[in-house]
Order: sequence, then C-alpha cells, then structure tokens
Amino acid sequence: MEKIEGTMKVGIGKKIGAFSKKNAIVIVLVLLSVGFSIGNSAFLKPSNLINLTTQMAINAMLTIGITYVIILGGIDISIGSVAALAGVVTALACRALPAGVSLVTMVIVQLGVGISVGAGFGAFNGLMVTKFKVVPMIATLASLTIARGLCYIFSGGTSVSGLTSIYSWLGSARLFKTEAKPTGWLPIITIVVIIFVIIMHILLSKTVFGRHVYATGSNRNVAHLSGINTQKIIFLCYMICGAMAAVGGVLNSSKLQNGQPGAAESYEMFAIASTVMGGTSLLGGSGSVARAILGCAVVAIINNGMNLMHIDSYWQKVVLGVIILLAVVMDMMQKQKSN
Amino acid sequence: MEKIEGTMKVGIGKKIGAFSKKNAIVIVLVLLSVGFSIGNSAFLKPSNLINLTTQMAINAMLTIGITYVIILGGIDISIGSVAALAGVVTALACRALPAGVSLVTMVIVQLGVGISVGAGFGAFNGLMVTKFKVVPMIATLASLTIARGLCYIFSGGTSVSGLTSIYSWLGSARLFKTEAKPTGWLPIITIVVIIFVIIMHILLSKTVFGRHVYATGSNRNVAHLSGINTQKIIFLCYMICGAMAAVGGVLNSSKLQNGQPGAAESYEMFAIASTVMGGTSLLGGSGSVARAILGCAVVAIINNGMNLMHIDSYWQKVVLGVIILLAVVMDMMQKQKSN
Amino acid sequence: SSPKETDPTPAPDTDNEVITPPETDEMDASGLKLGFILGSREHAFYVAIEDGIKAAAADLGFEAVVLESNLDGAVASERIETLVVDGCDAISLSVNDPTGSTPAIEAADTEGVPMFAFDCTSSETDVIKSFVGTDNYEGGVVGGEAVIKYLEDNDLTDGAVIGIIGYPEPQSCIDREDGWFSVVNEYKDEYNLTIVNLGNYKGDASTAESLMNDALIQYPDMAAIFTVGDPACVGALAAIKAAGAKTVMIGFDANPEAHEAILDPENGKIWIADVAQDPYQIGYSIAEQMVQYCLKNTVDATTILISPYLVDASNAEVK
Amino acid sequence: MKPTLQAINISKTFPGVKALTDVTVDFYSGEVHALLGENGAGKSTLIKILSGVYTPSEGQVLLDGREVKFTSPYDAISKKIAVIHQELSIAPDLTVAENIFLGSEPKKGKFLDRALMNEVSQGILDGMGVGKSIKATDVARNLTAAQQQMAEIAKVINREARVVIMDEPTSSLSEFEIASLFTQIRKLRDDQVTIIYISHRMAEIFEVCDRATVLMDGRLVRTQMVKDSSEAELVASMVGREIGDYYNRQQHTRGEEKVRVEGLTRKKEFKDISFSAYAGEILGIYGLIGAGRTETMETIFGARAQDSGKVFVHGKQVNFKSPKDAIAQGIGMVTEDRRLTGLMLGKSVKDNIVLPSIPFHKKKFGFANKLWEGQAAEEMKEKLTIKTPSIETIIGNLSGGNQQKAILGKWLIADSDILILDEPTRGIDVNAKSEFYTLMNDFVAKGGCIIMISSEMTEIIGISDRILVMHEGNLKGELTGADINEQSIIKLANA
Ligand SMILES: Nc1ncnc2c1ncn2[C@@H]1O[C@H](COP(=O)(O)OP(=O)(O)OP(=O)(O)O)[C@@H](O)[C@H]1O
Ligand SMILES: Nc1ncnc2c1ncn2[C@@H]1O[C@H](COP(=O)(O)OP(=O)(O)OP(=O)(O)O)[C@@H](O)[C@H]1O
Ligand SMILES: [Mg+2]
Ligand SMILES: [Mg+2]
Repeated sequence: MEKIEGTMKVGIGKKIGAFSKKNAIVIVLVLLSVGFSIGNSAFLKPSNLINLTTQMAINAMLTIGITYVIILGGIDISIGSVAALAGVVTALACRALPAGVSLVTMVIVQLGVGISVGAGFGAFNGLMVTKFKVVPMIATLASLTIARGLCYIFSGGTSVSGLTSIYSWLGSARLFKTEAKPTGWLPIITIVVIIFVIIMHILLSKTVFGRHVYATGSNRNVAHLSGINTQKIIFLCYMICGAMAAVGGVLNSSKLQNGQPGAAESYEMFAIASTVMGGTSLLGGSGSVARAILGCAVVAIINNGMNLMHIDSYWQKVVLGVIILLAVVMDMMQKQKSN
Repeated sequence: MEKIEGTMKVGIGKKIGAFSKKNAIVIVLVLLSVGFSIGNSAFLKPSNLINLTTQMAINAMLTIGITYVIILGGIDISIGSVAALAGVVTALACRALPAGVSLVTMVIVQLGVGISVGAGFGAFNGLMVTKFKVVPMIATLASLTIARGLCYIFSGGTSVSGLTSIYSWLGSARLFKTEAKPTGWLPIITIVVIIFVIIMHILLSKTVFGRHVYATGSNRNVAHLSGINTQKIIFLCYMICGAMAAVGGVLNSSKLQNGQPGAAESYEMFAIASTVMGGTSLLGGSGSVARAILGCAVVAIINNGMNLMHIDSYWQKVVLGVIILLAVVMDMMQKQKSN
Repeated sequence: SSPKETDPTPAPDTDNEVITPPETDEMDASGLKLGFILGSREHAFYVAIEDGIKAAAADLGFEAVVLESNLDGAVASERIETLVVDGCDAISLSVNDPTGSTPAIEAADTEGVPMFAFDCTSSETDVIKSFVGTDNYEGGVVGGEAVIKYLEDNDLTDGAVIGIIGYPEPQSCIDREDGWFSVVNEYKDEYNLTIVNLGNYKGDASTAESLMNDALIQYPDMAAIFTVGDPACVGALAAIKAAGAKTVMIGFDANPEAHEAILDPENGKIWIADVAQDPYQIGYSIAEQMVQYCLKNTVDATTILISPYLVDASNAEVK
Repeated sequence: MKPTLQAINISKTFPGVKALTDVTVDFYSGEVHALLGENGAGKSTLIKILSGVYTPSEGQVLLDGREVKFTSPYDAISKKIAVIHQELSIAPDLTVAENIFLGSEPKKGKFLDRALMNEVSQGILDGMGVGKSIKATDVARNLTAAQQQMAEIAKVINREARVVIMDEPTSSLSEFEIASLFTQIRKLRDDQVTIIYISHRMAEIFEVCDRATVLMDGRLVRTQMVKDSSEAELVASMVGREIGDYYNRQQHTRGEEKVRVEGLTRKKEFKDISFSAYAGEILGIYGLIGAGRTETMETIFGARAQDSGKVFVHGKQVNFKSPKDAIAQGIGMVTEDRRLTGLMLGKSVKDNIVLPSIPFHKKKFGFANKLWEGQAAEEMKEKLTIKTPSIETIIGNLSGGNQQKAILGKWLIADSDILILDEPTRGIDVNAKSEFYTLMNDFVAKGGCIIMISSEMTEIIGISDRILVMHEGNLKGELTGADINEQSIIKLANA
C-alpha cells in the first residue's frame, strides 16, 4: 500500500513537472509570485492569496466563455458589455423582488436572470455568425455597442443601487468565519467560479460536445463532413460565452451590491490575453479552460502585485503590456521546443 | 470629340453604377444620407458636409493604416493608443520649439515627430509578429496598454497645453474665408487626409509592393515560395499602420491645440468596422483603401446625423451597432450574389 | 478646474462686475435653441446636470439640444460643429480636459455662436462668455478636512494610515486629488500620518474593489480613505466589508447611492460622508446664463463657482 | 557535358526524423529527370533543398559546378530555378495573371504594368491550350483545382527558368491537361532546360522522363536511364520488393441494392443522374475533370442540397439534410481534397480517425469514451499499417499515403457499409495504393459497397467491377465486364 502511494506521488510529481515544462505559463506564474513576494512580503499572506481568487473571479468567468469561442476559431469582444448588461438587468430584477425574499430565491433569480440575458446576447452573436455569416469580430463589436447602450437605457445612466444585502451574498460573503478573520476565509464567489471552471473544463475536455468544439475549430469543413452540425456547435459556443460573461457580470454586481452600467469595460481584452497566455491558439482547434484560468491568474497577480509594490498606475499599464508579451513569447518558444 | 466625351460620360456613369452594385456600402451611404436629410434639413447644408469631412479625418487616417494590416491578414488594435501617444509627443516637441517658429517648420516637426513615433511603434508590432511569432491581436494589445501608459507618463497625466496657435493650423485652419463663413470653407485637415488617402490607395492598388501585400494576405506560404520576402512585407505594413495612426493622432492634437493622453480611446474598433464595412475581409487578401474610407464615411454620417436628429446618446450606441451589422450583412449578400 | 483658474478670464464684451441679476422669469426664451455638450452621459454627475438643463428649458421655454462628448476632446469639437450647423444660438460644453477643444470653441465663436462652459473650462481661450462649475480642488480640500476631522474625533491622531483612491486621467479628478493632498500633507508630521495612494481606479468600481483589497492586505488598520468618485466607494465598500476592516470612506459626487449608503445603518458605518457638488444647479445656472446672454447680451459673471459641501448622516436624503 | 545542378551528399534532419541521408544526384540540362520513391522517401524534401525552402543539414548544392547556399526561395528564384510544389500554391485572391507574375511583376515607371501582365499571361495560357477556359483576369479562387494547377504551370513557364522542378504536378489533372503539360515539358527540354519531375504514376515516367533517381527511406537507391528499365524494376527498387498485380483483382459477388439514385439534379452542376450501387461491388465513376462527379457524390452524401431527384439507401427513400444524416445511414465519404476537407491537420492521428464515430460511442451524460477512442485508433493503425510513431502524432506530419489511410480508417471504424471515395489514391505511392486496394477488396468482400471516383484510367479499369462515365454533368453510360477498356471509356468520356 505504502509503495503504491509512493509511486503515485512520484507519478503526480512527474505529471506536474511535465505539465510545467509544456506550459510556460506555470513558469511565468512562479516567477511573478517570487518577484512580488520579494517586493512586498504581504503578497504571500493567506488573506492576499484568497483576495487574488476573488479578484480574478470576474475575469475568470469571462475567460471560461471566451475560451470556447476562441477554440472554435472565433472571437467575442462583446463579453464586457454583456457582463455589464447582465449585472444591470439582474440588479433591476432583484430590486423589484418583494422584501424579505429568501437567499435561495435571490441566488436563483440572480443567476437565472443573468444567464438568460447573457445567453440571449450570445445567441444573437451566434445567429449573426452562423446564419448571416458576419465575421465574429464585427458581429460582436456590434453587440458590444448595443449591449452597452442597453445598459445605460435600462439603468437611466446611473447605477442601480438600493439592493438588499442578500443581493451581495454571492459576490462578497465568505464561509469559515474565525476570530482572526471575522468576515470568513472562503469566499462564496471563489467557490462559484471554481464550480464553473470545473464544469466547463469537463464539458470541453471530456464530452462529445467538447470534441465537436475542437473539431469545428480545427477544420470546419472536415467537422461538417464528419457528421457534426457545426452551425449548432458554433451557435452553442457563443451562447455559452454570453452566459459565462453574464455570470461574471452578476457576480460583479453582487460583489458591489450595485448594478453599474459602465462595468467591465474592455475586460474582453484581458480575457483574450488570459486565454492566449494559457496556450489557446487564436486560430482555433486547441486550448483548455484550466490553462486559460492560469492566464487569468497571471493578470490578477500582476495587478495585485504591482498595487502592493505601489507601482505608479501609468507604469502599471506599461508593465502589464510587457509581461503579457513575455508570457506569450515564452509559451510560443516552449511549444516550438516541444515540437 | 463630342461623341467621345459622350461615351466617356456613359462609361463613367456605367462604372459608378457597376461600382455601387458591387459595393453595398454605397447604398448604405445613400440611404443614410436620405434618411438624415429628411430628419433634419441642416444635414445637407454645405457647411455640415464639410464638417463631415473633418469629423471623419482621424478615423480615416486610422482606417488607411489598418486596411493594410487587415489585407495582410493581421490586426492592429494599438492604433488608438499610438495615435494618442503621437499626439502627446508631438505636442511636447512643438512646445519645446523656439517662439516664432515658422508655419512650415511647425508642420514638418509635427508630421516628422508624429510619424517617427507611430512608425516606431508599428515596427515594434511588426517585430513581435514576424520575429517572435506573437499573434497580432496579442502583440498589439500589449502595444495598446504600453503606448497608453507612455501617454500618461510623458504628459504627466494632464494634457499638454500651452501650444502656439500655428500648432493648430494643420487640424483646424480652413482656406477660402468668406463673409458668410469667416472661418473659411476648405479645411486643411481634409486636404491632408485626401492626400494620404490617394497616396496610400495608389501604393496598395497600383504598385508591386501593393501586390505583395495582397499576396501575403491571401496565402503567406505561396507568397514566400514565390520569392517574396513576406516577413519584410508584414513588418512594413505594421509600420505603415503605426505611421498612419500617428498622423491621425497629430491631426487630432492639432485640431485640439492640445496633446491629450486619453485621446482616441477605442477608436481602433471603429477603424476596423469601417474597413470591414468597406468590403475588406478580416481573413486577408482582399480590400481597398478607398472603399474603407467609404466605411469611415458611414460611421461619421451615423454619428453626425443622429446628433442632428437629437437621438438620445444611449440609443445612439444601439443604432450604431445595428447599422454596422446591417452594412456588413448587406455587403456579404452583395458579394454572394455577384459570385 | 484647478485653483489657478478661479480668477476669471474677462470676456471681451461683458463687465466682470456683477450686474444686478435680472429676474429670470422675466426672460422669454421661447424661440431660442441652445446646445449643451455633456462630458458624458454615463455618469450620474452629468445626468444630474442634464436634469438641471432640462428643468431650465421647461422653466424658460428654450429648446435644449443635449449631446455628449464621451470625455473626448475630439468628439467635443465635432459636437460643437454639429450644434453650430444645427443652428444653436449659444453652445455650452463641459470640456473634460480644461484646455481641450480650443480651436473648435474659437471657430464657433468666430462664426457668431457664443460659447459657454460648465463643470470644466478652458484656460487657453478667452472667448468663453461664462463658466459655471464646481471648484474641484476645493472639493478635494473639503474631503481632506473631513478625513482629518474624523481622525481627530476618533483619537486617531497618532500614526494613522489614510489613503486615497484616485483617477488621474480626467482633469477634475486630478484637481480633487491635489486638493486632498494639500490638506492631509499639512497634518502629516503633526499626526504622524502614513498616506497611501491606493492607485488609479479608472472610473471602474471593480477596479476600486481590487485596489482596496490590496491596500487592506498591507494596511489592515487603515483608518480612512478618500475617493475622487462615488464608483470607487461602491467598490471599496465591498472590499472593506469583505475584509471586516474598520476603515471609513469619504467619497465624491454624492450620487444617490452615496446618500443611500450614508443613511444605511450598516454601510453608513463605513461610508460616512461624501463631497457633494450641485450638478443640478450647475446645469440650471449655465442655461440661465446662456439665455441671459442671448436675450440681453450680459452674464452675471464670467466664472460662477458653486461650492462643494459635505454630505453626511445629518444632511443625506434618499429621494 | 557538365551537370547544371548537383546535390552532393545531402542530409536533412527534422526533429525526430531523418528525411534524407547522404544523397548525391546530378541533373543535366536538356533532360527530364524523374525522382521516384514511396511516400515519405524524401523526394519533396530534396527538391525543397534545391529550391531554397529548406537548408540542408549536411552536404552541398552546386549550380554550374559552384556551391550555392540558398537561404530563401528568393535566392533560388533569382538563380532561375522554378518550382511547382506538391501542395497547390496559388494566392486565391489574386488574378491568374497576378499569380503567374507573383514575385516578378513587371513595372512601368513606378507602377505595376497590369496590361503587360495580362497580355503575357494570356499568351502563355493560350500556348498551353487552356486559354479558352482560363482567363488571365480570372480570380484564382474561382478556378477548379485543375485550372489552378495549370495556372501554376504557366507561372513556371513564365519564369523562363533554367531548372524547372515539378512535384506531382499531375495529381489533380485529367488526361487532357496532362497531355498539354507533357507538350510543355518536351518544349522546355528542347530548350535545354533542366527538368526534375516527381510522380507516383509510373506510366508518366515512361512517357516523359529520360533518367530516374530512386530514393528509399531518405537514401539514394540508384540513378538510371528510364529506357533501360522496366516498371516492375523501378517499383521493386522503390519498395524494396517485387509487387505483382497490385490491383489484386478479385471476383466479387454482387449483393442487394445499397444505393439507388433517380433523376438527381443540381442546376449548373449535373442533371438527371440515375444509377444503383450494390453490396459486394466496386462501382467506378470516371469522367474528365469538371464532369461533375464530385458534386453528384457530395449531393448523395448530403453535403450539397439537391434541386430534384430521389435517393434511396438500403431500399428506403432518404432526404439527407447534411452529412450527419448520411453517416447515420452508414455512408462514409473520403473527399477529394485531403488538406481542405479530409483532415484536421493540426490534430492527432487518433482525433482524426475517431471523429465521425465519437457520438456512436458516447457514455452517460454525453461523456466521450476515451478508452474506446484509443483502442479504435490503435486497431486502425494496425489494420491499415499506418506508419506513425504513435496515434498521438499530429497527422500533418505524416506522409500523404499514411494520411490517406487514416482517412479511410476513419470511415471503417464508423461502421460504414457504403463508402464513397473521391480520388482516394491521389498522391499516394504504389505500395500504399496496393495496400489500399486490398483494403477496398476486403471491404467489398464483407458485403460493403464502394463507389469510387478516379481520374486515373488504369486505376479505374484495374479495380472496378462496373464503371459509370460522366461528361459535363451528364451520365453517359455504364460499362461492365469485357466492355471495361480504355477505348470505350474514352469514347463515353468525350461524348
Ligand atoms: N517540415 C517537416 N517536419 C518534420 N518532418 C517532415 C517535414 N517535412 C517532411 N518531413 C518528413 O520527412 C520525410 C520525407 O518527407 P517528404 O515530404 O520529402 O516525402 P516525399 O517523398 O515527398 O513523400 P510523398 O510522396 O508522400 O510526397 C517524411 O517522413 C516526412 O514525415
Ligand atoms: N476551389 C473552388 N472554388 C470554387 N469552385 C470550385 C472550386 N473547386 C472546384 N470548384 C467547382 O467544381 C467544379 C469542378 O470541380 P473539379 O475540378 O473538382 O471537378 P468535378 O466536378 O469534381 O469533377 P470530377 O470530380 O469529375 O473531377 C467546377 O465547376 C468548379 O466550379
Ligand atoms: Mg512529396
Ligand atoms: Mg472532383
């Protein structure tokens, strides 16, 4: 028994070794973490690491969704606006709920309304791309402006406030309250995101649907001639992308207890960068949700670490750009080496 | 002689007819113009039409450049930031000029400094794409943040003001002053943009270099095997794109007599939309500068017309998105029909 | 508008001395078409200005054309041109950047359309007939004083950590930051303060939430923060609550959500006060000045500053 | 006489593969020199080294006795070496003339001389006898594969090169175009041009080549005069063993009707096509390129929508909306263009083989059966002797023949009983062909039905039980038994 465990451990150790060898992103993550913890010892505090998970939550949700679309060989730049719209609409809907509504009802309404809005916009994108053959970049650019316009129309230009405190449960409550940490250790938002990451990772990597997503992204003609309804796959991926973005938007508005029409502006760019840093090719056909989330972690760590090191916000932009470039270049070189 | 003229006229008429049949964008332009002139008679006033040309100037410069990159099969989302950076740096440089500098010197310095900054950033993008094999979207996303960061660093966060009035000659002076129009009829900025459009259109459509751009975008491998230095072509196109964006940025800062670090934010999206509305394929290999400029005109007319019709700005976003979609869908259908 | 701009630039054809203010209800502005360019309509502050403009239009009878400039000088310039073509009798704008759009402003003036400014004005041109705005620098000062007062009231006058969440991109926010620093720096040595700049929240509440989170990791005992805009407070509030910290906040703008939070029994313990501008009044006043100029060729003053004031539990109200 | 171009002790190593080992060949002016070898023998690699696409790991290239070091295709082009590569190399968005002049555009002042380009190009096309169907101003995208290939040949002619290299130029051409190509080749030879010619079709070698160099596993076997050799001898030196009748003709017993087509029509492509195909037979479909065979079969497969007509499968009328429906009825189709519609080039051998079958083996909740996928791919790899390091290898790195086998495996594993094969042996070597034919025979022997399109006359005669001939979208006739011969096929195909 002992022996088996031993070899299992070695196996896992080897696996991690092989994984990080193949995935430059792991090296980038480690380097950044070491650098920032030297820069400010607070970086490695458990409470900061937990913060990191909540700070990357929104980007993670956007990234999950866009990974599907990118593997498909498409792109969706509307996700920031769709997230904001979902946040605004959800806040409006929940404000209209009768007082004293239960937490469970609240969460169901939040996710239900949010996901409907997001999936709806995703379906619109999907329709434009499949039926009307509009290039994804332009279809989703149109959605970007339309969704943002609707944000302001629905909210009347100001943020949607006056929400009950249970509205913020999803986004800001934490479990395991201790004396040292009276607000609790384990954020609900982190749990929610992890659940979505796991489900969406499995959906992509283990199911027939996932296989069909990869095939469609690899060569749409071949997929079609092999009996895959590629139009349906594409449509569904855009819907998933919209829905995930919307969950991100709902979590965001729950975190802020407030529906902000200007939320998540240009977040799509960081979601795309995260996905690419995680090794997903913008040409489609390959990639993984789990690795894209590592890309999110890089973005979150850069922001968090630079803030802790009090780097000037103007310089932060420059550093962020440089690190994204380095991460992608490292990933490319790694891939070339292993080929 | 008369007869020849007659047939020539018919020839040109037929050409225009054939052109608009092939180019849905022309129909969109006409429909929009008719609609808006019904909505507000001021729309067709000569002074408004002239305003339209100045209002589309910046977007036109960005569009010229990005058309090269898109035909190549690439993308450049850094152009908005690069334009802003060129504006800021040019303003700083010109503020440092001795007082009483001549107009000619001023213009030379403006264009010289601006184009250097833009071409420099373009070269950086080109290098990333060709030598380091970074996907264009990510390479230029990094440039986007870096250039924007530099804007604020160089300007210290506030706009660069205190420029002499000749600084604004390029961007806001007009020729042919009359009593009815004391500011003049013919804007210098319009002349400058038209010159660039003509030169860059000819460079693309009539020269060997232009052919190589199309060939590289159409099939890079084939171009390479035909003895074309595709790396060089790609590099040059990104440089051109940066330089054109920079001219746009300089014109903008001249128009405002002010170097604004936050200028031209997310203008790249409208440049991309303009190019695509003008029939350029995001897959590369086909497109034209002149037609892309028609796309710019659509964007400018939509903005101008909606403001003249006093459409609520929130709804303007929605309408803009819808019209972009319609224009692109119409263009697609036109192409399918003619094939 | 920074303090240096508070001394008014005299307009050529008006007297700087305040003339007896004409009774506004004497004016019949029907037939006038006035153009307004808001910095943005995506911010509660400007939306309130718009409300003031609309109210003035209803009261005085002129036609108001309200556009926005997306906080972009180039767009503002275009909007000026469009409003001139549209036949406006006077145009006012909120140039996001106090020096932006100068040539367009001057061109409109040359074409015979009088130009006005609100919220922010241009220091680079002298054609602006009148400017109505808040003194943002002064607002920062009010915020700074409120922070100091909080420290004094709570015996935190030795070694407290205080912070600011800024947005050093629009000029108004830069001025607020400068005003705030001018106060707290004065007390720095006396009270042994640690003053932390939490960073740039870019107008985005979620970014502010991250900034606050990060700051609390290093300074869990941070006593108070000032933010240059209410969205930053919305974000920071979430972070402070999540961390269970005792930090209090003073925001800027006094948007409805600020009033709500200040009165909320729970949130009010954290979000204790807010620097209020009176955007509604700004909108109303600029419209009045434009009407007055069009009808009588006079303005009350070339610079009309509406002082910012502090909103706290004593005077907050939920509409 | 001195050789024009020489490869001296060339070796080339790719990561994990030694493609060439110590190869030495001389090429003379005025000769057509064939390069022969199985798939993956290293032919394309050698000519890519001679044309500056690859640099050799070891060895030298000599031009007129002097060493040249090509670092890019441009270097070779500027030394007047012109190449038609194995993969179609056309820029689809450019016109035929622009393609012909690509990289050597004429200028008038600073500008492109478009008029001259068009005129010269049209002249060359006319000279090749294809000027009627291909215009210099046509956009290349709108041409058929064969027409694109002809444009490429025109491009090479236009270069006025000293060395012309052609890597399988005939794989997408029909008899008519091949004849035209050979005329051009002979003309070039008479002009003292050095020609290097690669093909898997042995008949062509004997028709047009003077000398032949055989490669096996990256090594030189020998160089000899073609006229002093025989097909059997050359094939044996390529494969390393004797291959007899590689069609391995077998007597099949025809079973029940599998497919019946009645009056199938698609406007502008084909009209009123009616035929039946049976279990236990290989039905060959012959026609000149452009005859509409591909379109007809793709319509039966559900990849194109029919305008009118009826299709019956297994005796029941069907109306396939997409290939998905056809696959569900046990039909599989190997398409004409491996790279465009056959393979996910960036994916593994396994992923490609199992693709159509994944849904048939799904587990609960839509999970894919990973275990089955691995086993199925291994089984196909063994059964079809696909030469690959592992089933996880990226399929784009395999040689053409092995890629083709994987595609066949993809439909065998999908339990198809009706296989439509569109030019399935295009570009694969004699050995692979022979194995492929054996597989086809086995499939039919087990009661399967094969419909095979082929433009290669000897192949279609060699393998088919029955032949349908199409011409310009019409079914011209059916040949069986003793009627299956060259003359009767040509008569029908040109009718
Ligand atoms: N770019 C490459 N990277 C890795 N391996 C390669 C590459 N190009 C060719 N090979 C390998 O080199 C060997 C020779 O390939 P080559 O293309 O020269 O064969 P060929 O004789 O032209 O075959 P075919 O008749 O199928 O065209 C093969 O094993 C192939 O897998
Ligand atoms: N790349 C392409 N783009 C557009 N159309 C094409 C293309 N390739 C082929 N076609 C169309 O297919 C038809 C002929 O194609 P192809 O040369 O493959 O012959 P075919 O009809 O399939 O006949 P066969 O299979 O008998 O050779 C042409 O009429 C052409 O319009
Ligand atoms: Mg080959
Ligand atoms: Mg065919």
